[in-house]
Amino acid sequence: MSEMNQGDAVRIGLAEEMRRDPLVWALGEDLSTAHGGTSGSQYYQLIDEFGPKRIVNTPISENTIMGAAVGAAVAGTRPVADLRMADFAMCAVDELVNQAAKIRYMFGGQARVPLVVRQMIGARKGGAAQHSQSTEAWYVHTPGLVVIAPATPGDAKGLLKAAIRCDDPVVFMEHKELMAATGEVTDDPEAVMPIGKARIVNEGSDLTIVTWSKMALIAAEAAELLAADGINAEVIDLRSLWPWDKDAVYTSVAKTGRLLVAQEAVQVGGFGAEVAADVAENMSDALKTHVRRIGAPRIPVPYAEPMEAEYRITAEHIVAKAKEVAGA
Amino acid sequence: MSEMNQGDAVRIGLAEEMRRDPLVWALGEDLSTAHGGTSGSQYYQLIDEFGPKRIVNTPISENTIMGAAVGAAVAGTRPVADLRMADFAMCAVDELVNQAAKIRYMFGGQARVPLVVRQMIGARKGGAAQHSQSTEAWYVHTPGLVVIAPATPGDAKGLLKAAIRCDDPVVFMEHKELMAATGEVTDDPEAVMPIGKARIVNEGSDLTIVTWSKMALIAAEAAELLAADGINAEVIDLRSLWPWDKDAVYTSVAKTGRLLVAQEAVQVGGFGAEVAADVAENMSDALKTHVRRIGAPRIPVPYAEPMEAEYRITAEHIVAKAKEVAGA
Amino acid sequence: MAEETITNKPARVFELYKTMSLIRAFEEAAEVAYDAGFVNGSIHQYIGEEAIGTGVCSNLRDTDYILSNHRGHGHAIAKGANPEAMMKELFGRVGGTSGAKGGSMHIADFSVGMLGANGILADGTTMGVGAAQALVLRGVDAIVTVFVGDGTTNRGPFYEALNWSMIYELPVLFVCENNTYASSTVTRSVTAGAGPVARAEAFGMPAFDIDGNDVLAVDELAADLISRVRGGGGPHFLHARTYRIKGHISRDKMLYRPEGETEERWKGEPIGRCAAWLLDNGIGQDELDEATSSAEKQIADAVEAAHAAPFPDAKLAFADVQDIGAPQ
Amino acid sequence: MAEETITNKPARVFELYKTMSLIRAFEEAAEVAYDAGFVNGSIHQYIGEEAIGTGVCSNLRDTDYILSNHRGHGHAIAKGANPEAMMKELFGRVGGTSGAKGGSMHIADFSVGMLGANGILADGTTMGVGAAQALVLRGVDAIVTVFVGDGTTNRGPFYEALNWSMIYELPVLFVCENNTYASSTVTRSVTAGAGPVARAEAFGMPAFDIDGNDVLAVDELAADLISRVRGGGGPHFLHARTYRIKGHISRDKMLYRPEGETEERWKGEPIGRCAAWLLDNGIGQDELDEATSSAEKQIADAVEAAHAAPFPDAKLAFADVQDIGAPQ
Ligand SMILES: Cc1ncc(C[n+]2csc(CCOP(=O)(O)OP(=O)(O)O)c2C)c(N)n1
Ligand SMILES: Cc1ncc(C[n+]2csc(CCOP(=O)(O)OP(=O)(O)O)c2C)c(N)n1
Ligand SMILES: [Mg+2]
Ligand SMILES: [Mg+2]
Repeated sequence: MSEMNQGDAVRIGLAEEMRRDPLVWALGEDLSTAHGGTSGSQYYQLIDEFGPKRIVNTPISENTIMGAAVGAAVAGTRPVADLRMADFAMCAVDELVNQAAKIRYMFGGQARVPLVVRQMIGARKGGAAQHSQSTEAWYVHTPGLVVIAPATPGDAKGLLKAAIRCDDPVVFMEHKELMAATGEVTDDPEAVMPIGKARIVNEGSDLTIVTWSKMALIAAEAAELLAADGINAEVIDLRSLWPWDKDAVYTSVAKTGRLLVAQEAVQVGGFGAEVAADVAENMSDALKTHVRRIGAPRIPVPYAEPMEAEYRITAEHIVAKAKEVAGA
Repeated sequence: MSEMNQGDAVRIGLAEEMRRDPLVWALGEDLSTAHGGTSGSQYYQLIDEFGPKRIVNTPISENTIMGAAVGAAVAGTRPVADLRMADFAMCAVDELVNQAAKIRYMFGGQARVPLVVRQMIGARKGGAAQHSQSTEAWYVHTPGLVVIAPATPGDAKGLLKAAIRCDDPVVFMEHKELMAATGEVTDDPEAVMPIGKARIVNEGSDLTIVTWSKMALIAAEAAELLAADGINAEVIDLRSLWPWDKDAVYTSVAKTGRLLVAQEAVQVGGFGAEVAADVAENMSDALKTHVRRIGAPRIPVPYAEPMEAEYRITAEHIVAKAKEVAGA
Repeated sequence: MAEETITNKPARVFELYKTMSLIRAFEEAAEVAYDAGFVNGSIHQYIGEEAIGTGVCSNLRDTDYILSNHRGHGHAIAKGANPEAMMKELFGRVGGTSGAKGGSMHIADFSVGMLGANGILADGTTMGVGAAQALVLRGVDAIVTVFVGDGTTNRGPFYEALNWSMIYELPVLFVCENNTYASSTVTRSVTAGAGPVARAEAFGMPAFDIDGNDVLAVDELAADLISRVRGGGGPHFLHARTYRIKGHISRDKMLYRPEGETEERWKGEPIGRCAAWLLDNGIGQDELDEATSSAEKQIADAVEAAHAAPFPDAKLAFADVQDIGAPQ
Repeated sequence: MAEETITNKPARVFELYKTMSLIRAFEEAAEVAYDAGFVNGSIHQYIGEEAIGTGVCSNLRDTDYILSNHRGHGHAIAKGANPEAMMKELFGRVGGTSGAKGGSMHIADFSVGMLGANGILADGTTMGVGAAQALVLRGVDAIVTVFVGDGTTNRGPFYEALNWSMIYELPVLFVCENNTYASSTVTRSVTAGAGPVARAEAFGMPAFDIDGNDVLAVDELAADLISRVRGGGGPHFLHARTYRIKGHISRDKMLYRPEGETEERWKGEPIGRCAAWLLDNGIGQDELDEATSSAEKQIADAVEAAHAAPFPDAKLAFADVQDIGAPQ
């Protein structure tokens, strides 16, 4: 195990998979020129080891980054397409949803689409309306896609590797504000994490907090504050949103009888609605109080600090809501 | 009142608004050449009355149909952009979500974006994976957008007119299989329906079925079948999905104590999850049993008849589920 | 599919004639079947355009890929797909090329390198360049041909794909089938400048214009361009002028088309022209008649087999969605 | 903003010099403020490119529109936006041009026809043609100028917009600012063919190439093209060669850039060149110095005012989202 940040962890994970399988390659804007420049550390110097045919610096052509990845996957390779931000990825929703997600099915299994599409979610300091969105709910709603949103460097590495080895198209959503966060990461190039398994961040018996991506860290913080007040929250980081680990959630809710779903995305129509509705439907016997959600208000992300702070879900928000749940 | 089909109703509604306000105009592929041809009756012969500057036949350029509509709305007109199918509209998600939905906000109220974007949802005979999708949930999840999905010719006309007069960007989702369905439609060009008000399709006291678009017709059919078995279902057609008529739903659930949400879209992550989660959170005291949902399986829409039939939610499915709800 | 220099020109042209006749017979039969209600979805016919797909694909190998658009029957047959399996696909029966999951608009036969028709315009262009990139990465000696309609050349992704193929010097042949119309719109009326050839040239791509109804000319030019592409000459562009004899989809009444135009243009349809050449070059009328009836017989048998084939098990709707997170 | 024929050339150029100096001072001060932590989001500086926005916008009227990209400060100032309000916007304070909701990347001042910077590349092009369509429909005698970067010309929507503007003969001037780089990528390395001018010409558009660091030349050519566009001559294209002196964003260390390149290119920066011309044409050094310090003083005052301005009320985050269905 080594301590490293998430940017380094995913770079090492990608490099390991590229060494293991010559059919794995990456494409995106500035992938080979970003020597610590604008794009951070995710592809730093990979060009030196893998060359321009496998670390492909693309034009600013989102439709084609995604479309070419689909074509290349169908044609027998394993592309990792980087669209940078989920906001820019909106320029390629068609290729992802109409093509990648449907090709295997509509051609009756004649083809597979083993690709990974990376797109960063989440608000980052002053990113404002067009560089901050969290769109995971759209892709969970899309048949054919696997959706992953890790919270720690170790999970990011292990799940990126799993995504690359997976024969389905995988939407891999990193969080901008997590790239510099550090954690323990395995050095074993064969260690791959299973997709669809949640992580119990914190054990507890008073209520279950289900969350993912950066909100898992905030929920963990909230759990500490709650513990100080004598409330033991079980925090579950889903890590994979489709498939999501219903067993882990059901088991926890069976124990606690209380559910709070916490998400950074807009609450209305967010993935949290699916989790809450599912648990309400399937775990009603275990529930001691009704399910609750917390998420962003239905507003674009504002720029100025006080407004941005108002927008964000904090540990304090979770604590307040969790107390409501625990006390109900 | 006149009896007419939905295609005629929306054409008349659009023409009335274009007569009323010279700043209203429409753009899309084949709008002026579709004299009963491939695009049906929605724009039939409007070119003759309004000419090519207001019924704009566009190239196949989805990004620009949407982008130009945004620019033209900001610049003081009221465009009605027709993207045909929700599937093709995926090519213009960026312009709709990153621009139309955010401009007013991110420019601090300096601009308004009064546009309507039409995109047809729903499966139609043999449409298969890329011509059948129902993506309303994505847009409900997007701050800044109004989302409408009417079920009857009268509602379609009245709400299209309201959408055109509205100063917010409105996603107006017609259903392919409803275009030929007939109903009573007002002849009064000043009759506009309020956005955000549900329609009680059927009164009942045993359970509440919340639905929208074509599923409202299927739910009405189910309610008849249920009535024959002595179960009185209250069927609510939301008509507007954002905002949705919480008052109507809450009032009904307060009466029946039971909720079933029925949707044509994929159930996982669908808008039904929002309705179910919201009611579970806010109406728990009234609920006699837990909320339930019904919707499409998480698969693309298949082509062959038996598989397509397997995919569809029918009145029988709703009846079975409703009995489960009513008996619980 | 031959590639060796053909010394016996009439024999080669007669082969082209047979392929065109097979496509024609398929399209006529598909229309009959559609009108009789046996085809679940819409069909886009290739009648009058047979020379292009035939002339191009006769110069391709089984290992080469083609990416088609919505008008894919002719491309598939020319590339060697089995018409009986295709007809079963249209009928939605067991034995269909895509297991009856896709239908006409998603006709595909990966076993002969036909990577699929497509319901979303222009996406074949971006996927095609990616497929070519995969071939290069895999070191496979094969090329990609992408078919695109005239109307589709006004979609942005097409230009991204042109640029992309040039900068990576990919083995791609773009074939623009200019059949004058895009649905009910005359493409010229929404297309600025000198047209597709000039546009391709602006991206540095060698581009050629040809009478697409002259199968000999198409065959010769395609042979030349394909050998250049195969030889490492980079992407090339072929613009073939033709005419869409039938409606956009089979039920299109073509009310937008000037009277007499179809009849006038029918005079230049490629099969008759090819027959005239063959008659001048030593092939007898009896041989031509025999070829036509053999094609018709093959298709009649295909239709019979399609009628006889069972419908697929409805539960197959749940197969081939995805491995991880598949629907239960 | 003058439009009458300027008889006193040095006086006019001196005005351009002052505008460029104001932009330069703004960008320098913004960087200082950013480094000191007063700017919440990223900033994209216009240093070295001032001649283009200045030369173009000096020929526009207040009623003309411009659509900018992410690098919008210079365009805004050249179009007449108030630098103090802009600085407040960057600082996220009350009095910001967009009420502190958008920040640098969404800088806008609708009161002077600056319809906004944009965080999504190329979207200004499609919105721009729509804005022009609105002007035509409204019968307003004004034109639209769209600024687009070299890297952005590889995005598909740009080509749709070129075509669109031509077929409807819209009053649009496209200005491509070719500053050599797109983030950390040399645009030339991912751009096929002869470049943007040839591409625009392929759509039938008159296109011109110019040294974008020569403000006199830009001013003259822009005056000519704008009068053609205004006179009903249809869309025109101006390609201005320049160099991005600073990093892509202010914190970019530019490790991808060859050593010495910036210094070499700095020699050709437009303000120094303009100063040299002015000195040769009767303006004294003292006048230049006075102009520079006046610009610096104006910006220093703007910074001071920004520091002094209060942060906005956090609750304003909920304002200006939408009328119907606004967040509670
Ligand atoms: C992105 C997208 N927009 C619109 C459509 C609807 N549509 C299907 S075919 C067609 C016309 C295509 O014209 P062209 O490219 O000339 O091909 P042709 O049908 O003439 O062969 C249109 C508009 C679509 N399928 N996809
Ligand atoms: C659709 C989209 N893709 C990618 C980005 C990220 N991005 C922002 S600026 C930029 C480079 C733009 O280069 P260019 O068009 O040359 O403009 P310049 O920055 O040089 O002025 C990139 C890739 C974006 N904002 N939007
Ligand atoms: Mg065509
Ligand atoms: Mg640039």
